[in-house]
Amino acid sequence: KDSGSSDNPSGGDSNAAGCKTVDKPAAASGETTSSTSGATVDGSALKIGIAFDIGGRGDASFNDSAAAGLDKAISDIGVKKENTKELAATDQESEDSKLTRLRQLATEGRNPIVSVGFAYTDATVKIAGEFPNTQFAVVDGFAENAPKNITWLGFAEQEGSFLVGVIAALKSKSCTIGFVGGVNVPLIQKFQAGFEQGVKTVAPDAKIVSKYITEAGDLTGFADPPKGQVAAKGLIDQGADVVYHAAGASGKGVFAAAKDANVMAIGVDSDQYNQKTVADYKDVIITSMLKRVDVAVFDYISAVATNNLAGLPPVFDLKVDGVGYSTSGGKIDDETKGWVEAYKQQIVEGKIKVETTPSS
Amino acid sequence: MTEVETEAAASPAVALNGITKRFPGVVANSDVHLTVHAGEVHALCGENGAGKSTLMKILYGMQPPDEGTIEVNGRQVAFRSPSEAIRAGIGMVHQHFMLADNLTVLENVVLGAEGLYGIGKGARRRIQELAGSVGLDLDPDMLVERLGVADRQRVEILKVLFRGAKIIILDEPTAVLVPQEVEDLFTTLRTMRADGYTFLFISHKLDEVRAIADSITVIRRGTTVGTVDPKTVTSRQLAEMMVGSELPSPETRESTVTDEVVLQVEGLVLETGDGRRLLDGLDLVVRSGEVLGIAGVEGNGQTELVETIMGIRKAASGRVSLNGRNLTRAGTLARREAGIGYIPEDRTRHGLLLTEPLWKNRILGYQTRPPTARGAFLDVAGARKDTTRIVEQFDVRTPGIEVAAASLSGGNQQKLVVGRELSGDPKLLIASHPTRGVDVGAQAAIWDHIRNARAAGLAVLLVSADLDELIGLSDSIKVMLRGKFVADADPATVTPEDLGSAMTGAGHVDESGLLVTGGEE
Amino acid sequence: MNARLRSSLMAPVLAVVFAAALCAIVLVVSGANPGTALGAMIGQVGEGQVAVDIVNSTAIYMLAALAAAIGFHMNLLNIGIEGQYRVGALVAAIVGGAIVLPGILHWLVILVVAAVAGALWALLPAILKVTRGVHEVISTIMMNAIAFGLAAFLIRRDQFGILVGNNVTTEPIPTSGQVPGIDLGGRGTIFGLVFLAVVAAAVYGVVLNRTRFGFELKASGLSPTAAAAGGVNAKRMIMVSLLASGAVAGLVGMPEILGRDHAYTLNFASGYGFAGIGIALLGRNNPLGIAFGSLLWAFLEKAKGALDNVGVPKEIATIMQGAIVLSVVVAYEIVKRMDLAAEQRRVGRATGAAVEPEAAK
Amino acid sequence: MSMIDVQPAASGMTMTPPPRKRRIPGWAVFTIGTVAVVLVLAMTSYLTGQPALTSSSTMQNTVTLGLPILLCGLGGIWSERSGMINIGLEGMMILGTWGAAFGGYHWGPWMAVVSGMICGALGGALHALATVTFGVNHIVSGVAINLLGAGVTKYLSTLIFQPISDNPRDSPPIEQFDTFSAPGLSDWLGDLEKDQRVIISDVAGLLRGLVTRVSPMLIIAILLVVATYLVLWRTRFGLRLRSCGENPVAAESLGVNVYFHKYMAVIASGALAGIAGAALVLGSSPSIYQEGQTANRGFIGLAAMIFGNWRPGGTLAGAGLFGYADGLRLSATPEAVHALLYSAVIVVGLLVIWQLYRRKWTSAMFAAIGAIAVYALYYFTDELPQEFLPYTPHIITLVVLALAAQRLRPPAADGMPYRRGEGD
Ligand SMILES: Nc1ncnc2c1ncn2[C@@H]1O[C@H](COP(=O)(O)OP(=O)(O)OP(=O)(O)O)[C@@H](O)[C@H]1O
Ligand SMILES: Nc1ncnc2c1ncn2[C@@H]1O[C@H](COP(=O)(O)OP(=O)(O)OP(=O)(O)O)[C@@H](O)[C@H]1O
Ligand SMILES: [Mg+2]
Ligand SMILES: [Mg+2]
Repeated sequence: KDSGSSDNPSGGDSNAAGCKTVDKPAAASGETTSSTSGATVDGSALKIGIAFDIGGRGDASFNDSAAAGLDKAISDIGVKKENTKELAATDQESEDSKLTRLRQLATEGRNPIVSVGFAYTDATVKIAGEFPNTQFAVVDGFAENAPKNITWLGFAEQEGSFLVGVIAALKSKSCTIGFVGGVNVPLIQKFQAGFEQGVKTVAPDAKIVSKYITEAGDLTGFADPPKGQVAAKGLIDQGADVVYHAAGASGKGVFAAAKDANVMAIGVDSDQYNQKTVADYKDVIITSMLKRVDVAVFDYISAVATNNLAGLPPVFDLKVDGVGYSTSGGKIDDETKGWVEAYKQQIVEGKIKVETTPSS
Repeated sequence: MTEVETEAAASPAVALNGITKRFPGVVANSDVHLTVHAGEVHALCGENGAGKSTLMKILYGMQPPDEGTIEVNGRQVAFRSPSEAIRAGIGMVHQHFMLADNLTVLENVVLGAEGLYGIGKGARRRIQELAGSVGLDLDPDMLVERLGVADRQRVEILKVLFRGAKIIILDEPTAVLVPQEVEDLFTTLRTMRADGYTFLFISHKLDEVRAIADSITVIRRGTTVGTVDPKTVTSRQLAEMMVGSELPSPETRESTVTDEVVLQVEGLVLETGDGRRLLDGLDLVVRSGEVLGIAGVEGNGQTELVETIMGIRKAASGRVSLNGRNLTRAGTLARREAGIGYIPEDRTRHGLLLTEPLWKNRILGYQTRPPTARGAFLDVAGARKDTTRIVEQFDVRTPGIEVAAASLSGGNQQKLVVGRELSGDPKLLIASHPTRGVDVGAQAAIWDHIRNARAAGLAVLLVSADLDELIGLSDSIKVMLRGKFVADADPATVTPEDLGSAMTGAGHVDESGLLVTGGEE
Repeated sequence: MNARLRSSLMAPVLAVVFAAALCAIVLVVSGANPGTALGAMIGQVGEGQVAVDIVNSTAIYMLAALAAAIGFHMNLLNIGIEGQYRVGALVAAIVGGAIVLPGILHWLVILVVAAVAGALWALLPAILKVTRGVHEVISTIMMNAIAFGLAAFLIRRDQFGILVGNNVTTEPIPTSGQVPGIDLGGRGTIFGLVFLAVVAAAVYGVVLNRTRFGFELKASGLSPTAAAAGGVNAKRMIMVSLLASGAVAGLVGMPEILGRDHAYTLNFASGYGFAGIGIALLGRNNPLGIAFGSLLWAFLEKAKGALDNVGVPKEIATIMQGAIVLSVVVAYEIVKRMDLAAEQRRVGRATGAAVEPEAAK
Repeated sequence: MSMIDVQPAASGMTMTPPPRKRRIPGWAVFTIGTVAVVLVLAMTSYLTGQPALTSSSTMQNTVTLGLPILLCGLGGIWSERSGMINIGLEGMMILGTWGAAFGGYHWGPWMAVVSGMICGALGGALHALATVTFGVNHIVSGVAINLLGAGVTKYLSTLIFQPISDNPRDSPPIEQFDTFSAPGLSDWLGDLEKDQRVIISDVAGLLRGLVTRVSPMLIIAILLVVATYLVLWRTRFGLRLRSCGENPVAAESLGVNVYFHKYMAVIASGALAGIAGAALVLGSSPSIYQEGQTANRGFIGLAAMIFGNWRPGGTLAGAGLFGYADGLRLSATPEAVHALLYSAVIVVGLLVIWQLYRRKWTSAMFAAIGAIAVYALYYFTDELPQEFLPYTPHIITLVVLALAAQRLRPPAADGMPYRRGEGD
């Protein structure tokens, strides 16, 4: 019988000293701006509709994060729960199911309507045209020449990923760092690009190995923990001792592989250290890249309530805390934090521009 | 078992009393009475569809009777499944082989009777013990698909013996056998009869029935007409009991053979994937107005010859021409269009689309020409009209041309196929077992049609296992053995026995290749 | 013929009763009122553009089901429709976006490209089946998976993909290549290619029942041996029918792409192929049956959204689809058996295969 | 009149059947095949410098990913050997994943297997009811069961798991099996593997993958392979079951209860698919039911079964192929997958030699051209397009089938409708 691995996940089996890093950047100065100011907002008149992506509320990920934004609006700015309506997409549905869903919300007089996921982009463009007096927002969406009543809630995932890349470079002993992507699509490539850039910026010599579970079009890559585990294990076998994943539910397998091999892992989207389903592996999760869909949704609702859509940021990036990193679990020491904050400052100030497509 | 045997002397082995069995629309058996004594071979005769098989299936527990009682060895029984019949000592060899090709001989034999000797060594030993008594000499671990018909028949009997059956039903066991094989089978049966086995024997071949049976029961239209003694009854009388009319004969009288060569086959070779020769350099000529008969034990290449001439199989070498036109490279459809009609040996597998209505079956093989087609389109009206003609002209008993072919009886299906293949003025008719499994009435009708077409100049290549038919219809006969023609025979002089021995390679031929008739010595 | 009419009506009626009963049980067990649920679903048809969506989906399902039915006639199970329509749609979108031709010609070319691409994706399984005897089920399952690979490869940004927001699409098809629909204003737009499905079904019906090709196809399926003896070239028929099936499958994505999306995107819907197989079997491979089956399927698919409104879990709709498929086929089976017995009774009476006991005496 | 004797009579009465080729027993074929595969991989690994091809971790991945496929494939064998096509394996497997999560959550991993099995068997029973009793087309019923499986589990997990896991698509994690290693053996093999000696290290690597951190699931699966073989080919029940798939009318005429055996077979098939679902759940970390997690593995299982010629050993090989290829491309570098092309060259090269030996010149020539083409592909490229890598096993399957399909033999009555008392 095998004993469970219980050693402290401080690094791989190598006694390597870690990466050769560049000089530590100057310490961060000043505070970053916070998104919404303290002005009181009254949302009690809003009838909000929200169209979730596959999974809907309770998926412990993307949709839940959007739901949290809505919940915050209910608790903080007086949106009435009975005035909200949630609908969710199903597997393999066709475009007109999305159209119907949005149209139903719009016909019922919901305003604003938030669609969650870039798959809603085209549908929202179409429906926004049909209902010019209703406000729409699409999380992760973007299209050129869209109607004026659509707000794109885009994120600078690459910037958040850059920061966890910095952490990975500093934490790695073997100086080999892994990335597991769920499905090889542009959105996930943004995570990979920022992460790689972050690692390389700190440790130009670091080796980065990455793997996608499936290719574009085959969404099972986001829902296959065994394959996530095998992929992560492969990267670990290739020497990686920090593995970052952007693989949805398959990420559970990535954590499992990290725990098995006693290496470090980095979560994604929400603070996975605190997530129930991966509680068994929390001690290997050193940080998570946060994508604050909740912040975006909440800010958007507030902006609609105050009729100040122009005040919303064009993308939710580091500057507005639309992305970030988590420190739960106490694996990020002050030294590391210093590095990260310094880079954050540089990105916010525009000194570093983070790429959205991987170099390789 | 032993106590049953002693008891058997007193009570009959099988007594069926007042059996009635109805199927939707048909009364297959009505008030049948049949008594079979222990240790006898009891034959059952009757037209197609008379209800013989049904009666036997009832006795074997495959179908429950609607009325009537069954007694086995004096004890009344009511079988709900074949396994109960088997337990009572009854075995049945079915009209159609009941073997699984992809299982071994051993597996086929022990199936359902694994309890007796297990499925391993014990069973193998038992099979080897029994194999001798049915003349079977092969490895029990051989796959059945590799066996020829006669061996399959033996495996069927072996199955019955293996189960310790004392009362054995044989439903048309000789339909696929040649005279010598039939004789071998009869020898086996006689030996076994002496050992105390009881047989119920079904056959359409009345001579055979008289040769083997101790008593004969005739069934007509589902009911027993009477039981007769084979020593006193003639075949003609038997036939009259069966159908109430005279036994027809296939004789062809005056020759209509002309000089005009219709079919010419030269050096035809057909090979299996691994290079074995199924057809080994065959030459033949059929002239206008001539019927050329091919005799041979099943499995010696007749099927392959016919299918190669039809283009269903691809010859390795050789030449086939029709009226001087080279058809060697043509496909089946082109050959049919060139004027070949084809009555396949197995109408249900090769001749008909069973679930389709009759008029659609008329189109099969004629999908490119009038009256059933116009260009790329079917001529539905034409097909219907011509089907009606066939139904009338060939006396196909059916309520209409819209019924599925499957709901016709076998004989009527065959008449439909013959009618279709004689439509469209063929120059050559290839007829494989044209009357197999067909009752005497329909048989005579089919013979008449072939004879008339021949008189009108049709060339016919006839393959048949029924040697009387072959001798009666043909103008000349070729004997086939292992893919070669080994002898020619003159139907005017040859006897079925001579032909039979030539078919197994025991015959003698003179230097011109003609079979020497009048016995082997 | 009266009996025929009666029995052909009886199957669907029995099926609907069967299916309704099954679904009602499922609903009641889950604590919902079947009446409310059904009412909500039917009510949904009147909402917004749902009715039009149903029509549009029906057309798509019909194409998929026709593709499956062509194979079924020859006892070929083309599981590969899924991959064939994906490849057909992608290649057609790429070609359509790359060329400009005047009006009708443009989208005709796109349709032909889609059909050819779909057929080509069926070519390998067809060749393997004919030359090597590879079972088409396994080869098409493999081809479905590989189609995803091909799609991912072709839509790469260094191939034919362009990035739009977080999505990747092909070059949009210019207006000349877009098929105009019937605009019903607030009710939505019926895809122009709905008529493609209708035409396809009609052509299918005629070809199958009225032409030599259709006859040979059916004959090969019913009895390969009899077909061979009747001069049908089995290998050719396998090739032709699999390719034809693939070609029709290639068209499955076209109504959406030419009528609405004007490009192939990462969101391209999947699952039509499997639905098509189910519907073809529901419709007994018969064009009218397929049309009705598609309509039923589309209704369930589009109206199930309404279940959320009345507090019934939407998953019930999937259960209902399964239950309906099962109950419909069971009903067909029962009616078929009754029919057969009736026909044999008829034949038996007409031919007097055996006389009644009284008459025997 | 001189008489010429015709050939003497044949020993039998009919044409003698072709001389029987000696049938090599299945286990021998399997062993030889395994050895050959290992040798080819070892050679490739040595010649291309890609130890990943034969590493213990690759072997473990093969096991992880291949197990559910193997179990599904076994399910397929049971059903199809009795003549029932089971395209509903995917749906039954989905039911199995749900059942396993439910049972596992309440009563631990062993009950996860049992309850997965029961749920799968229920799916099988439904399939049997529709196809055997009502005579529904096997494929329609299978398609319906796939729909039902997905629908029912979604529904049930909303109902039962969501309150515990706060997520309608996930179950709460369940306890996993403890894994076992053969301590001395595993380490010794590990040392051998590290030595990088030709063949020895390769074999050691593969073996080590099999004896290190073994889950009871693997042992169950291996036992089920053996049990499937023994039951189907060595017992009377199995003989009867197979006879239903070859010639049900004959079986019926010998007193075999065909309906009963078909029912048993299809239910067993569903049970195995359910165990496959359990294997998938227990093989994931954390072990949970998760919507969509089967990801068409049921269909792949069916493919593995056909690949394996409807036999357990062959199915094992097929599942191994899928597990290996998928595991390799997920865990190894693209170069390692590329090296498989080299294996292909070796295999085709061997084929050339074989064809030359059999004096089949044209086949040899075609094979040689193929070998050169594949070698050229290997030589001139460094990586295969990554989009196609996930489909490596699918492509390999197609190639293998193209080369060997003629040897496959489905049960004669597979998929045929059968009704009691309707044969003649
Ligand atoms: N399963 C069945 N269902 C309905 N009718 C049947 C069935 N089996 C047989 N019959 C009917 O019973 C009649 C007798 O059939 P049976 O097979 O017993 O004839 P037979 O005497 O054996 O004829 P043959 O010489 O052709 O073997 C047939 O005409 C047929 O109408
Ligand atoms: N399975 C069946 N169910 C119902 N009726 C049947 C069945 N099989 C045959 N019949 C009926 O039996 C009649 C004759 O069929 P059958 O094939 O038994 O005739 P047959 O005279 O025995 O022919 P053959 O000996 O050439 O097979 C037909 O009218 C048909 O309606
Ligand atoms: Mg009969
Ligand atoms: Mg009979």
